Amino acid sequence: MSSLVVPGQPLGSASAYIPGPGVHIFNGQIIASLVGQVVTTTPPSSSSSSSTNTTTTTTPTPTISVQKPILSTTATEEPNATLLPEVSSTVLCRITRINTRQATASIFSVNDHICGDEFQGVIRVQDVRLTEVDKVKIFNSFRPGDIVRARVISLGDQSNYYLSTAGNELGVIMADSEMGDQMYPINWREMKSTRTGVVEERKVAKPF
Amino acid sequence: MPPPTPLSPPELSYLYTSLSLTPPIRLDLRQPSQFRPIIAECSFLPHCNGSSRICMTEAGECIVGIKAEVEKDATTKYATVIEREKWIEVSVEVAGGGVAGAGSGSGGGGGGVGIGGISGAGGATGRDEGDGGAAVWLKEGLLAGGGGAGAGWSILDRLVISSGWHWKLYIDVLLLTPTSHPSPLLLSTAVNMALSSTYLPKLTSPHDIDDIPTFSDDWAISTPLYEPTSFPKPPISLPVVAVGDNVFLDPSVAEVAAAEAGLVITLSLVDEEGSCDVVGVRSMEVGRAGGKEGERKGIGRKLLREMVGACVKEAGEVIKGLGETTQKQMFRA
Amino acid sequence: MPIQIIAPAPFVTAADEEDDEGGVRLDFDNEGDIAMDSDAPRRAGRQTGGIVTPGEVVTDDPQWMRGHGTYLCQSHESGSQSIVSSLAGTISKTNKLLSIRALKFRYVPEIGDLVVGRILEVQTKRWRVDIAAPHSATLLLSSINLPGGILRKRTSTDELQIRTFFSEGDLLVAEVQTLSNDGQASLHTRSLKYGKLRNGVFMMIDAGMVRRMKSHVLTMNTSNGGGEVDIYLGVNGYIYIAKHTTPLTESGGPEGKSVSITRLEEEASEAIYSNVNEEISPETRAEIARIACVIGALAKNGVKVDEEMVHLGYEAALEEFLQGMEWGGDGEMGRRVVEASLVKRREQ
Amino acid sequence: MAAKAPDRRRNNPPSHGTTPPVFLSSASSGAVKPKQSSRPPNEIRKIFLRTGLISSVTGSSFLEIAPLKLSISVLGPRPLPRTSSTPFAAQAILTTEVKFAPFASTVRRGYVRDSSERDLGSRLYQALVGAIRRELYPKSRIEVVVTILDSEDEGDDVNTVYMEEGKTTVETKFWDAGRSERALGVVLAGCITAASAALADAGIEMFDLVSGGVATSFVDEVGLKGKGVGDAVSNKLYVRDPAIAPPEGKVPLATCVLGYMAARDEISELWISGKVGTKNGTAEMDELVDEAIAAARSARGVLNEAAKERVQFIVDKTGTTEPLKEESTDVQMTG
Repeated sequence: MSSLVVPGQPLGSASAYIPGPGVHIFNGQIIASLVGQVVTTTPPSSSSSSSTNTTTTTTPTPTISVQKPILSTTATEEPNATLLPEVSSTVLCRITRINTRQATASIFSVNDHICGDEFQGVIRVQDVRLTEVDKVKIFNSFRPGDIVRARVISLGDQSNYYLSTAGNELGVIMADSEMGDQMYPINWREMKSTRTGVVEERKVAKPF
Repeated sequence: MPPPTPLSPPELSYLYTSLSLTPPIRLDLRQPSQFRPIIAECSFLPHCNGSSRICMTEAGECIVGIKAEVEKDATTKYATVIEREKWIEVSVEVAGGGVAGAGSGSGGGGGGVGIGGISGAGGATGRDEGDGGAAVWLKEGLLAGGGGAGAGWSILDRLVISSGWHWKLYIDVLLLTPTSHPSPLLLSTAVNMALSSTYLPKLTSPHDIDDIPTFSDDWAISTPLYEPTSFPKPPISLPVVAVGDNVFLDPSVAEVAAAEAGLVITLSLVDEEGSCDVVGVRSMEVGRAGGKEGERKGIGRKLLREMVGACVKEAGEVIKGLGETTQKQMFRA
Repeated sequence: MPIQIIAPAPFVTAADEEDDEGGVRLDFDNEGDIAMDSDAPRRAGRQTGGIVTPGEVVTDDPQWMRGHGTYLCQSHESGSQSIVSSLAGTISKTNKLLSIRALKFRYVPEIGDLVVGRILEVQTKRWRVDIAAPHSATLLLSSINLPGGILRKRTSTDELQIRTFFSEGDLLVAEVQTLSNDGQASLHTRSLKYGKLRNGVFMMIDAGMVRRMKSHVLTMNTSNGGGEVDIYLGVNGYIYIAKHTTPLTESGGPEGKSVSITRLEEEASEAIYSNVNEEISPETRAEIARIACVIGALAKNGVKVDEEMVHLGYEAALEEFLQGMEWGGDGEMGRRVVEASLVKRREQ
Repeated sequence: MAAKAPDRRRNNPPSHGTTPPVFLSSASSGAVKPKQSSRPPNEIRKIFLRTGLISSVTGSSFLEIAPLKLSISVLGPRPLPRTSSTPFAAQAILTTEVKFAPFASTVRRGYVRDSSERDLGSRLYQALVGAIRRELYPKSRIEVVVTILDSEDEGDDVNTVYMEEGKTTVETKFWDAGRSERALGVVLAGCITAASAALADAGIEMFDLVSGGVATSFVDEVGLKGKGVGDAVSNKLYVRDPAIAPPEGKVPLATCVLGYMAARDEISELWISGKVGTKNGTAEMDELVDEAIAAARSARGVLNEAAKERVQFIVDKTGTTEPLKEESTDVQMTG
């Protein structure tokens, strides 16, 4: 029971730990800023087994953080529930609009977590592909309704996050053809319909 | 009252460092407890029972008119608190179309004379605290702050005419400089002066008659709402902010943006020597309070004492000064 | 008394007359006394400082051309055309062009003006900047110096990082580069003289109170150990007063070694967009505040601000040794400083 | 994820519906008004506080202090509304909204927020805004929505004032000036405490929890009638978490409400209304503030436990790996 801390509760001296997520420093003390469990991790360079022991003088400074446990069936690696897209987070989004300069998308999942509200992002034409950027046509890369895996490259302006699909593992992961049936990827730039066999162009993500 | 556009980080840090020095350097070279000069005028509206006009360098200008109307008590023998509190009505409004394009977007464009946007109580969402709800705050100060020499004294008692009748006091504050965040000092000095200059006609009918009361139309024998010589005086609210360990009275907009804690303290004068009672304290939203790590999040006890102490020290002089100005102007006319 | 309560004063006082140059006389060139003798009301106007009001006939002499702030009107009796003022202000003439300069006006940008502005909004490739003009100005990403060398090519990364150069509320000094048809200004900071402002304080006065000069960046030696202080007198009435910093110019010069030049540029550029102030001593801060008060007092008392007046005003202020509120609004002391500095100027 | 565009104007209910929380009715309460308990003045009323009751929002809490019942939802961090007028926000924007249910007070309230509700909202904002680590949530907003379901307030018989007529001056027995401040103060303090719990439940990082405290100073009624009341400092009675009805033979002088961060010993929101003498400098105010802080500290104990309760439940249920116990975690922050 006592392993639970509340915001404002001191966890130790700031010199003894590196502050991780869920904590902050005040008056030279590490203070919890979440309700949750205290986790200390020692950098693996040292010999000690996992993180059982707290600071002894010899081990490198451990990182201390507070994690809020969440009710979920699959325990994932990111325990803090409130999430916002950050630069370099991987997101899943649905394309909502396209024009020649950019595709607008609605982000519904950040780092494998579903967000409560959808955030709006844009994929600009120069961020679609890593190479031959000049030849990219948004129309041949995305269509409204496509589900896309992308990376956040900038917090952007007041309304949009800037996304990029430059990278092999980034791009369309699910798409319907013009006829409305599902398609599967056949190479990095084409997808084929399951029913009609029609091939359409997309910026396809490399399947895992 | 944060400015419409935020100040740049270097500006804020410059201000913050200057103000937290010992001794602090204010940008206008004022002493920490010095007020900026104000231009004040009272009793200049012939149709009002009391009126005032205050002009400040930064906060702009505002006019207060007080009108008293005879009203029948809502309940004959019993006056509940709610009923009595309705005897005073305060409203704060912005005169529309004053200065074109003045930031806040409340002043209606063009050159109209009408009322553009309602600020204060009207516009208070969660974000604009501080002086949002200006009308609520002014009224609260009045109701709580009549209490000079007897805590039981209330301005409401002065409004009773006879059994079943009372004055209903309309205090209308008109901001001539469009802003969504009127300075608390501007509003409170204006209301203070207007109240000090308010006179009510003398009752000529007996007190204990339920009939419509009658009044003398001779203004020479009218009765003041606040006796000029005795000691409930209208309250006044002083804004005070803290930067580091320094406390500043009458902060400028930029100083508020750089401040870590702010209070608006309402005081009323209790005796001739100028000692005051605190009748209300409210937090004021300031620029640096919270959000970031390493900033102060609230007010410590010691700082609170210093802030209130600073106000208490100066308030007597300020209220007296305002009172004297009012008297001078009243009898000049 | 901690507070000064002033009864309202009637508007214009004779004291203003002393300030004989309140934007009036100097706008005339040397042959200043415009020959319009036939015009009686005009003459009366000129005696009180050459102020005309809307509707007032300026002249009916056909040799003059109609300029800004005037219109032509056919007189009923004589049938002759006369030039009538449409503004309240002073007459200015350039050759045969008659125009009226309003007494109080918003800043109208002109190409080449040095302005101090504040970022209002960050857009994809540009900023909107408040320069006290009727329209906000724009500053294109391509019109600023990018860190990492002056001649660096603009990349899409810069676009993503636009907020690291300037973000909302930031102050900058810039030059008006172009004007669009509707009078909207486009700024540039492509010189090391321009860019982000820090190490000081911002203040604003009426745009008309800053005299157009050859240079709007002054460096002043202050007393009391204040060191050197830079004053950016924006033509738009926005003023920034900061601790003097050695200008980040390419002082290495062409004869310097090429390696050091690039390094220097590298260093300079990183500092351009810093949001952190340098160490500023309390003495400097006090003097910066004093200069700000001087400029404020000058403007409030209707004296145009220029290099000379700032210097004289500062000297006068040092002599008067003012504290705090004496400066404010209609403070007597502020006026005294201004008068003292005007006297000084006459002596020179 | 549903394929349709999200509706941003309102908070959608979960598609499967919700089960409203059902609270056990305590045997004693009923239609009968609970009598003023004889609780000592330095003790606050019992607080019932629970978090995580509303599943469709990020965080929620429910608070009950004697007659006061309120529920709080925390939404966000969620994207800013997509209007062009919204400026870029480097820090999260906090909005607070306080609404009395129409049936929450003796006099029915409308559905539109009135000035006192807006005022409470802005006070709550002030109390919380400094405590939230807003810099961690750029370009987003956090909404705190308070619904007051039941409250103790104006209109009670106690507050009806009889006005004596006749004579030349009308004498009123109007000594209950601090009443509405007390009622609003208790509501505000409750809002602050419960909102902290809801924010903690939402997993929003905070520098410290904020707890609300109220205290009122009372003086003897007889003492007041005499002149020179300012000296009546001696028999001042401070009551923490005051009820509407003043103690026997006492009249209220001043009420202090504050939001207090116990771990930092800082006051985030302060509201004093009423007469506080300054004969001895700020001593009188200090006493009042100290009493309110003491009340806030007491509430903080409840707040801490309530904040942990839900997390503990999850920990127990999921059986997540017990993180190591820190040697320093035994520092308990109970008021």
